[in-house]
Amino acid sequence: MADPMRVRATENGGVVDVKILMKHDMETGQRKDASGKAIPAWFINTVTAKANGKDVFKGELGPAVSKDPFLNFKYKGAKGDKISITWTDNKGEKRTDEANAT
Amino acid sequence: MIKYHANKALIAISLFLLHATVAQAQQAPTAEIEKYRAMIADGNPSDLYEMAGEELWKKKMGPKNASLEKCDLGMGPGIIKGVYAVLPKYFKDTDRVEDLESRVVSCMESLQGFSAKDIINGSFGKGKRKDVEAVVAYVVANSKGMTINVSVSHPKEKEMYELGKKSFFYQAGPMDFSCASCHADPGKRIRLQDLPNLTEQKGAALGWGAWPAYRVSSGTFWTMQYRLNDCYRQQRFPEPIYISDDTIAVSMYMAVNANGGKMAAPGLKR
Amino acid sequence: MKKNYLIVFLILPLFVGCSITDQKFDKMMKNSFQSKGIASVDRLNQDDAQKYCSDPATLAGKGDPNRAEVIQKANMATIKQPASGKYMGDWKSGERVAQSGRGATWTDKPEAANGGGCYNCHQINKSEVSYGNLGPSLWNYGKLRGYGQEVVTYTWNRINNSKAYNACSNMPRYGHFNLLTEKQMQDVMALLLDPNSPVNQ
Amino acid sequence: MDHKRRDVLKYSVIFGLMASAGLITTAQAQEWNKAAFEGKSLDDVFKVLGAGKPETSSAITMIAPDIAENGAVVPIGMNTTLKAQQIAILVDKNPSALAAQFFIPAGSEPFVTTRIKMGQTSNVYALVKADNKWNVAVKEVKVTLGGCGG
Repeated sequence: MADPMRVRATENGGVVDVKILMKHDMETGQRKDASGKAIPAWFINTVTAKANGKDVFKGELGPAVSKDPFLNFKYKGAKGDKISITWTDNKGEKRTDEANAT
Repeated sequence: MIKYHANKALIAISLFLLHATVAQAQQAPTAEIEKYRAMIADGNPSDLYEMAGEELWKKKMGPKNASLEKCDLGMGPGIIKGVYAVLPKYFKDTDRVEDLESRVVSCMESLQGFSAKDIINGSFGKGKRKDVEAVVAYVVANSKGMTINVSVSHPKEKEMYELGKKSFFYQAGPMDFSCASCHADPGKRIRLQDLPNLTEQKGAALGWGAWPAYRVSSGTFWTMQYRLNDCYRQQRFPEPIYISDDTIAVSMYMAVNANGGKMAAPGLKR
Repeated sequence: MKKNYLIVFLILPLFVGCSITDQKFDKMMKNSFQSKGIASVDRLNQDDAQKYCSDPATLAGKGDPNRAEVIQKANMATIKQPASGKYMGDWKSGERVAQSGRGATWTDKPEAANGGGCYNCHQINKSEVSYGNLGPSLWNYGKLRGYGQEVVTYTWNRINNSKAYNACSNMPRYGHFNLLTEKQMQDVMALLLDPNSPVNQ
Repeated sequence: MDHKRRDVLKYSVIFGLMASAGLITTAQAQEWNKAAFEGKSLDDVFKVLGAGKPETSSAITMIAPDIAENGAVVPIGMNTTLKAQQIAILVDKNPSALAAQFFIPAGSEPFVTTRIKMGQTSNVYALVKADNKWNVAVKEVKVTLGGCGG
């Protein structure tokens, strides 16, 4: 099962700043293992963010996004908003974590 | 400019002058590197290891189905807050000076029944060693911002410091390197990476205080043992055995030199 | 042999207070390292220069100058001039050798070519902004010193065995320990001393 | 110290199960512009996205370092006064130019930062769609070799 991500959300002047760290190897498909065999591509390709059930951000990532991806976005919201982040990778694995805006 | 004479002094002077102007021109790229580091400082993926480590600390595991919550890391059973700032330290039960990793392995053996030997023979980032690394991230994060205060009051601690100092200066291998080759002078760099002078307080506090860290180049969390292992690899030495006395002695030398400085780990490094 | 050691053990403590630590140190080193890949534990055995330069007092400038001179002479004697008499290779290949910091670690294969790692410590071609400062800048190396035979020989010797000039030089002995091949050293020579090399523009 | 941050965190796992139970639509999770990510050059990607020849805009501010200490992690972001609906980050000299793209619904700020891999020094582009018009900003990021290199 995929490892948890870290979601931080802080409200300031009516804008919620959301920072996400996801645990993922983001294999490009271009690296080779010790025996010279290509390591298949394996990366998060979509990230969706909801605040109180409403879409506030969507990202499509390619394998060029760094290992353990970081994302930062902002939306108009309030303290206490329930933020839910979901990622999916190219093998269909998923992970959702939540945080409340402070 | 200067015509060549077979005169060493002249060469030396020209080298010196050249060096001085170069040092000034160099400030631009290093300042840019500082900006780069500042940009990635918020959002250190070592947070992810910390989270995993906290779970592992509390989880019942191993042949004895116990958690690590009763582990004495140096300030009494279960005390985590601030403990990384006082390690390495002498432990009566093992009659040995231990660093954090060695101590976590000791607890995994005594409390949970795991084999220390298996962990020592393992590899970084794999198997049980991976759990040790996560626990280390969790423990270290709970000493962030605290003052480094490592004791040499026990004779074995004092001895470990002296052995570590000797090892720090021990030059060998096909490139004639010792730790001191790169870490005994102020203001030095390899490529664009600053090399802290670990023989004096300020540099030691910077160096010792920044590790463990998430290593950007490999995308992994590196404990101090991992850091030292790779130092020795680049030194062209044979491999230091995991949590061996030499690795703990060198850690002791750096940590004691760093006393009074702030623990800034887990860091974020190239 | 055994007798000699015994005498050393008996006499040494009278002069050197830390001999007990020395024994403990040797034991610690022996028990703390293992051979891996091409890096075997015999790499921990020191030659004269390494022993001399492991003393913090030496590094602080308080080493015995006579011993330093003996070490320098012995290292000078190991240097081989190129068999063909050719000192200069191709500066473009030299730049690649200077850029690469690979080789001689336990993760390196024995047959893989080593790099010189020159940029780790030296500024060389100005277009490379990522360079270290453990060694002096080599920008305009030939332009500043000229291209005469004396400069050529001195540079060749320094690359081969830097300890011939300074017993505790931090620069690896590339020729002495076969870290670079003769051809690689000729190429690095050209990077520094070919008037057409970008280093001398 | 870090406990405040940790308190914010609540885990809710098991999304695969929710997806299979129809609680989220798989289509929603799997929208990913394959053709755009497979485009090699900038023009390839512009074409797939329908950006044509985007206009250089000073209204887009790129957030990126001049020099990256390591190509494995290069922080890249952008901010704009345009009403951005879609933002794409492209790297000229990567094997596939498109690194990531983002969709900004109404009510969200036209801002994003992430971290990308760069194989070598290259121009990095922030492509922004606003009012159905494409704009672009560019910045060179130098990627340096570091450490002992072994």
